[in-house]
Amino acid sequence: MSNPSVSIALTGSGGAGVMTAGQMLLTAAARAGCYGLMSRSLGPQIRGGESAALLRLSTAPVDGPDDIFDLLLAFDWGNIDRFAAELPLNENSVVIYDPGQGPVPEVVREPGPRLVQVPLKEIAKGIPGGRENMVGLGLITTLIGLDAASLRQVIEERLGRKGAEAVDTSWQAVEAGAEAATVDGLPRLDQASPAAPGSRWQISGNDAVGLGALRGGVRFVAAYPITPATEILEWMAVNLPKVGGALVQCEDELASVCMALGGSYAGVPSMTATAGPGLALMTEAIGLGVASETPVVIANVMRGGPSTGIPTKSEQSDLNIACYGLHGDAPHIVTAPTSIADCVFTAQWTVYLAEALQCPAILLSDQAMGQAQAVIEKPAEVAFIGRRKVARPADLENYQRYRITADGISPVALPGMPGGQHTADGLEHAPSGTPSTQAAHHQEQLDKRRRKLDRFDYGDHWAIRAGDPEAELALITFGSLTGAARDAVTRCAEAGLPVRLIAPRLLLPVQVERLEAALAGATKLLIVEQNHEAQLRHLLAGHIRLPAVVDSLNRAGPLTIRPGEIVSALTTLAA
Amino acid sequence: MSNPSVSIALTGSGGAGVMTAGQMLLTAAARAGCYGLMSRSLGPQIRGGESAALLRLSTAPVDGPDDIFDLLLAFDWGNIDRFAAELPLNENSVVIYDPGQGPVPEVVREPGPRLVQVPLKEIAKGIPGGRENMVGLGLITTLIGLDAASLRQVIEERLGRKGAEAVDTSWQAVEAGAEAATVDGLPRLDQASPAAPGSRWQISGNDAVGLGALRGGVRFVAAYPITPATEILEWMAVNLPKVGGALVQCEDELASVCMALGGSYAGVPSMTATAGPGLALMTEAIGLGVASETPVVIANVMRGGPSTGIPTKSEQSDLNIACYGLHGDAPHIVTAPTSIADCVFTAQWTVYLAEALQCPAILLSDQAMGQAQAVIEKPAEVAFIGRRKVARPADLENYQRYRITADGISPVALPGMPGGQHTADGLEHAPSGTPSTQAAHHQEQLDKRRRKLDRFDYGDHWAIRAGDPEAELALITFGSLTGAARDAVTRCAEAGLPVRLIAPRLLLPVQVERLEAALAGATKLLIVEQNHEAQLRHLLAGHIRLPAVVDSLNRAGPLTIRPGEIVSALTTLAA
Amino acid sequence: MSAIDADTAAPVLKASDYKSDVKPVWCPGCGDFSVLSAITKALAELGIPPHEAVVASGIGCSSRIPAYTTVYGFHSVHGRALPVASGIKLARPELTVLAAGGDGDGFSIGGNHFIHACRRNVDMTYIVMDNAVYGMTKGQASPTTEPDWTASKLTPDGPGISAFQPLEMALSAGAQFIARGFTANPNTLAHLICQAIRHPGFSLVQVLSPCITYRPEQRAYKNRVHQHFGHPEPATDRREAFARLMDDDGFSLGVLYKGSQPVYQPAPAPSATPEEVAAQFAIC
Amino acid sequence: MSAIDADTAAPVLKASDYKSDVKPVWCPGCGDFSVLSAITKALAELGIPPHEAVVASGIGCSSRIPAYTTVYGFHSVHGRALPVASGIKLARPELTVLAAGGDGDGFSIGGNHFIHACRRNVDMTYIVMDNAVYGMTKGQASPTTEPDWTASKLTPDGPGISAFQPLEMALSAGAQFIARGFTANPNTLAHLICQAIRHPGFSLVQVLSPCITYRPEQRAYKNRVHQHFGHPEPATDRREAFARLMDDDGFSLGVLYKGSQPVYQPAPAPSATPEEVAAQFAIC
Ligand SMILES: Cc1ncc(C[n+]2csc(CCOP(=O)(O)OP(=O)(O)O)c2C)c(N)n1
Ligand SMILES: Cc1ncc(C[n+]2csc(CCOP(=O)(O)OP(=O)(O)O)c2C)c(N)n1
Ligand code: SF4
Ligand code: SF4
Ligand SMILES: [Mg+2]
Ligand SMILES: [Mg+2]
Repeated sequence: MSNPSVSIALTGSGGAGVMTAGQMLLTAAARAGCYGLMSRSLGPQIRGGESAALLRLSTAPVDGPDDIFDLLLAFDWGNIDRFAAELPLNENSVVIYDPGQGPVPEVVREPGPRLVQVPLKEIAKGIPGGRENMVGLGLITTLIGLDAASLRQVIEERLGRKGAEAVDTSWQAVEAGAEAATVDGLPRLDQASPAAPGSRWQISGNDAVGLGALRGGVRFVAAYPITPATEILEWMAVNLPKVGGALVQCEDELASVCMALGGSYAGVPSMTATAGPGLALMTEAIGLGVASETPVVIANVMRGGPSTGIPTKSEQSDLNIACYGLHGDAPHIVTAPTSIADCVFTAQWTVYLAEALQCPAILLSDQAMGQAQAVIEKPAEVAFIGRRKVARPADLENYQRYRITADGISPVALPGMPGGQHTADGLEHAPSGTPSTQAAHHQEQLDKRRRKLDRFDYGDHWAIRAGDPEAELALITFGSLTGAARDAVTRCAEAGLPVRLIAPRLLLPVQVERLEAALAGATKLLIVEQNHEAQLRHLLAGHIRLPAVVDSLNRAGPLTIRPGEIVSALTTLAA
Repeated sequence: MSNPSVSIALTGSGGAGVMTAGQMLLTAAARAGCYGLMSRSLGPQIRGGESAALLRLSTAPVDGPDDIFDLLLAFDWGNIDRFAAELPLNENSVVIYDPGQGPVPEVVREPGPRLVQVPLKEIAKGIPGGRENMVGLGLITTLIGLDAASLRQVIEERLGRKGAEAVDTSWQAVEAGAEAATVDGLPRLDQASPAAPGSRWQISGNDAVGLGALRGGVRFVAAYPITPATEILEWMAVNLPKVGGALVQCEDELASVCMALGGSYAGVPSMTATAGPGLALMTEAIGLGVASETPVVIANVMRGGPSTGIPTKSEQSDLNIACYGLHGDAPHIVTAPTSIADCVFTAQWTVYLAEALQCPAILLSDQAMGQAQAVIEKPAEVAFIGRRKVARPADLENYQRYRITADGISPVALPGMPGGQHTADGLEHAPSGTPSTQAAHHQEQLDKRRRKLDRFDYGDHWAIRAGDPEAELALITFGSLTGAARDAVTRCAEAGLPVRLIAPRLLLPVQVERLEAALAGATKLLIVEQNHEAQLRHLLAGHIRLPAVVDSLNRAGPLTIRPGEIVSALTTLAA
Repeated sequence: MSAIDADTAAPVLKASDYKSDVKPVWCPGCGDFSVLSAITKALAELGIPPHEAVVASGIGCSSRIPAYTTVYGFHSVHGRALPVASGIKLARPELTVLAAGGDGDGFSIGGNHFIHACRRNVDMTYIVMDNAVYGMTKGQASPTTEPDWTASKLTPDGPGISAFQPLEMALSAGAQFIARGFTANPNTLAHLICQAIRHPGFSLVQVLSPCITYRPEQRAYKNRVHQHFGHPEPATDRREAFARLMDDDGFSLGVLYKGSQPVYQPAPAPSATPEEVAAQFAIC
Repeated sequence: MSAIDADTAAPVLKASDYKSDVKPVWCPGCGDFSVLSAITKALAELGIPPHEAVVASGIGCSSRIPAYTTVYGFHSVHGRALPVASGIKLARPELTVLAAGGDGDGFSIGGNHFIHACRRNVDMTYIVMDNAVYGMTKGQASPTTEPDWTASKLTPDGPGISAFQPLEMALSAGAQFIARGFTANPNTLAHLICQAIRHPGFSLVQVLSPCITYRPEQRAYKNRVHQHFGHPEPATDRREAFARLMDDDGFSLGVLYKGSQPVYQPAPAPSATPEEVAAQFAIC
């Protein structure tokens, strides 16, 4: 059954406290047993400026946004034109605004929402020390039927250390807001029963990648900050030392990826995180990882491109560079988590693959996932075995670092192992590691480096699948759009249109047989992705047999692709 | 008619003077009215070490190597195992060797060539000051029937400044070699009549790229040396100043591409040249060129990859990074010359495209073309008009740098033009150039940057075509393999197998309609390329409808793909 | 630099002629506002017409500056302001070229270009708005950050490595005009920038430019700065300049050093057509 | 660095135990042969078992050195020897880590890592085989090349910019052990390398290592080198070190400077399991 949920946008500039209110609302909902998702839209100003907290709350898990916002609470209209397109409304939406902030702008009025005035600022002024965002919180929780006790609890936790008075003031503001909640007809959250303590998490995609990598064994991180990946690095800087690891801030991305390669060569699973511009700087050294067979994980959190592009907004346009951006014939691994929850799993799996295959692995997250917070089921602890194949004593006799093996994987000696000395090399080499310009050596090493990726058993993890696996209509997407695609498939099924959904977690090596098997019998295919050039479509078309009819639903950021659009595209394609 | 030619390999280590002899042979042949090609195979040693001069001489133009060497003249056998695979022989081949250098190695003996002993060293010793390479030259010119007067002329030019005695000594050595030329049955050059003075050129692919770029208007070059691209830069360093241009040696490739962007922004057509590792370092800034719409040309001379790979050997494995290596949605231009002669034209055309489209353009050459010398018809002087669309006075009123236009091209103001001030930006921007995070601005700029590439009329230059355009069997290749492909098509035609050959000069944007039209009616397609992953095949499959049956003939470097192999593959595919 | 010839009869230009109407993304109170003012004042004082000047920058809060001026600008990529600026100047020597950006942009990711630009000595002026932090990415340590600054989550125990010394590095690398300014007084800073622009060759102006958002304690810079590196006149001898730097507390303001190495500017005199050049390949 | 504890009863190691049987690609007579000898002698003298040492390098003639030793090696990409070496040392502090390469690798493309490695002060030794040329790519100017060296086609009028001063840069950037050696006497050089390895923190050894192919005139280095930077003992004070450098002709040999800044080595003490760490995300 499609997901009954309520979607709320809070907007305001500078001091309105929109983000705090959004965070508290999400946590309160979580406390009350709901699931939820909150992302942010920020203006270009470094501090202050317009901002929006975009929430979707539900009693069922939510992986992505809904089609429209049920409620827009505008503390003010600062620069709304710049991001109104990110806040779809329709005639069922309710817009609550402060009449003291001027008239409702045309872009908001245009889709025909119900407009409701609430003098938020004035109400707040009525309470000494009261803040308008707390008034707003009271208003919203009441309107959507969220348990007041959970909100109270969140306020106590947040403000407790400021003393009882601060809590009281806020609570008065909340109650004043609740009293102003006289609109009806808004969707309300079903009564949820609070989950068992610890059984659910509140986490961002970026933190989740950090945790997954840590679970996967990463103990050395080399870092250079970049939006929207910095939080992965910051989370690891704080948390890695707790498990005996270390993070080093580097002078640039050339250094960070090379330090990670050094750490990895020394035997410690290593990673870095970056975004498009940084990834571009890293490709030469990632190629070194391929040639020297040194594992390394690069988490790339995608943002608007090309060039510096739109650093704060989401897009899925680094697929090309991730898959094809290395010079020479350089097979490697590219993965993409399919939701915030899945960031934990996919990051852990990516570390496992890099280590097992002695190969660089690029994990493609994006801003929409990385900088959003979700309330999710606690991710299962998965135990991947089979790490890096370290040389055993027998291997160390006449040790050959790049020995030709059936599965393409050569046992690696780590510094400190007597007899395992070798030189890891980015020059083409004989099996011993000695540089060679010979055609035969080149051929056998190229074969081996491809073979190890092709022969590996990726199991069921290669993709998320949903819907009807026999449906004639197929849908392929990846990354943060998977949630919307899943919603769309559910809605289509309810409307009697069966669809099979395939969201590959493993983008490279392209899983030719698996994809073709998953598509077998499908006559039509829709490929959904958030970029301008339909990069996934060209990647797939370049490698696999696609159904006779293929259509694309692709759009660059920052506007995400919503379930309803996918439903429309599927319906049109089916007709 | 297929090309009647003679192929000669000269091998020897260190002081044998193999390269000098090869050069002189090529020039002598040119003087005598022949065409020719000479490439080199070098060992990994910096100086000395084994080397081979690989020649093909003919009275008709030659664009690529033949299947086998008719003659192998071995001054010695130093490290022959390392590169014997690059010297295909068969039972019709003649191997002339110096018996004083030890027995004929098994790898040379194995294909069953005729073995002929000539005591080169001893003969040379018989002439005071005589050198064995001159003996070898005399031997060869006599065997293949090359006019002695041409060789004499070359020797005089080369050694003239050392005095008459030096010339005489060499000439005695040549004559002694000629006397030893008692083998028969070798192919001989047809009697050629010397061409009109100045009507033919002897040029390397790298120099040809430099010249083409200079003809195209490049006047600023930022350089960082890398094998096998350095000669482009060295040629330009010496020759640019003559036409009022300048070359600057930079600290690294990040600097060189950015300096070129700076020079170009200032209004001077600019370029750099590099190879795979350097290209990898440049992709971030190339993306800046895309977003800021700053033209720049990057000549990338491909070598064995991945990573440092095999710097001295040829490969065509940078196609992926050239086409897909930028982050974000970053449409740009990728071209590839189809022969040494075509390097002049393609480089000039590439500058023209970059300037006309205000977009970075990557020219893909390779070591086999770049470091080889050819004797060619003097390339026609082509006049490309329509350079960079510079703002006129009307444009400068309320000037908008990134104005939305029908053809996607916006008039550009250059520093110094009053009223044209703007900030070129890699951040997404409004038409004015002011940074913007708005979806609508992003969409319209992305559309525009793609539109300008799609709407442009590339004319007939987009590809070289040969063979029978109606043939059911099609052949696609690119770059330095075009010569071999052309030979193969000629041979197939002689054997009654019609083939249509398409060698795209314009690889990106992929010419979807033109390629599909060129392939219309073809039922089978062979794609020939010198890399391990069949990069061209995947690029084409990702973008165009290919014939029902597609086969690949692809192999990584350093072994080139020879006409006979292509003929076999075509014949098999046709069956 | 024909544009600044005194005898050009150009209309009198005011600082405001160099300020665009694009609203800066900067936080209110950011030091970079003063740098913007100072640059516009300097250009006005030198009388350089806006269309004959170019500012190239990298990425960061400070690197946003070109769009806030009315001169030609190139907002390039992180760390590459100097090569871009060098390319502009080398291709069009008659333009007045400035490079501008932050301490992270210039000394971290751009450190290699910094030292080689100092050596290369192309005639341009590099203005580094040094706030000892990465402002744009929300407050991480930069090379000039103190080793014990613990306010960033990326280095919760402090970066732990000694701070980069921009002036010392510039001097070692071969820069020929080296100065330090501060944002408190845009007129003084403008004067420094004028001198830097006038000096032939590569000029560095390190500007202490507080980040009031991530380094609010830098408001106290105003109490720490002082005139001169121990002497009112710039050193013209490297030995002397090093000696003065050894006593520098990082808050001395003014010109440290003025050298006179030759400017790097290839000035080819065209003597041939491309076809004359091509004749070298002819077989005759 | 447990491996070099004097009281470890390890078998006595000879220099030859550190030389592999891979034949160098170097030209006969290249200075790098001596550097290879010196490194092997130094490791033997220090008694570091081959499997407990790592040499990381970039790309160039000199950067080929790891494969010619019997220790662990990483022949990485052009300019990145130092970050690779730093990663190795930071991840595995018990290893003895050397970085090695050429002047182009280290001071041109690798210049940024060089200055930041000097600052970061990770405990490793960087050996730069300085021949003032790009040997591997057949003879172009490097940062240390004289401005008037006209033998390269890439800079036919000479590079025209003043030469990079490795020791001065290292001192400004914060390096804690700075020395210059020469290839004439591998024993002397080995001794210098021993000191560098023993010194805690980042050590730079610039080795004048003639390229007899592209800079045959460097054979005359042997007539120009001399002992000491004006004083037999290393300076321990930066002011003094700068003063000595001002009198350096580029051919003074020995240790210029020894400092005592703390070594950078994060040493986390694990206190939690990943699942304990994960508990922070639980909603309770
Ligand atoms: C290649 C690359 N890496 C990282 C970033 C992210 N980034 C943007 S600005 C910046 C640092 C800016 O610091 P600084 O130069 O000191 O400027 P400030 O914001 O302090 O003025 C970073 C790391 C980027 N844009 N590009
Ligand atoms: C990214 C990149 N750019 C350029 C090159 C080409 N290259 C290889 S070695 C080298 C210079 C080597 O000079 P140096 O470090 O001084 O070493 P030497 O050969 O003199 O010992 C260059 C430019 C490369 N391999 N990679
Ligand atoms: S974050 Fe700091 S540097 Fe950036 S604009 Fe704000 S005050 Fe200025
Ligand atoms: S070219 Fe120079 S540096 Fe390279 S191996 Fe030969 S002598 Fe040594
Ligand atoms: Mg800063
Ligand atoms: Mg060198």
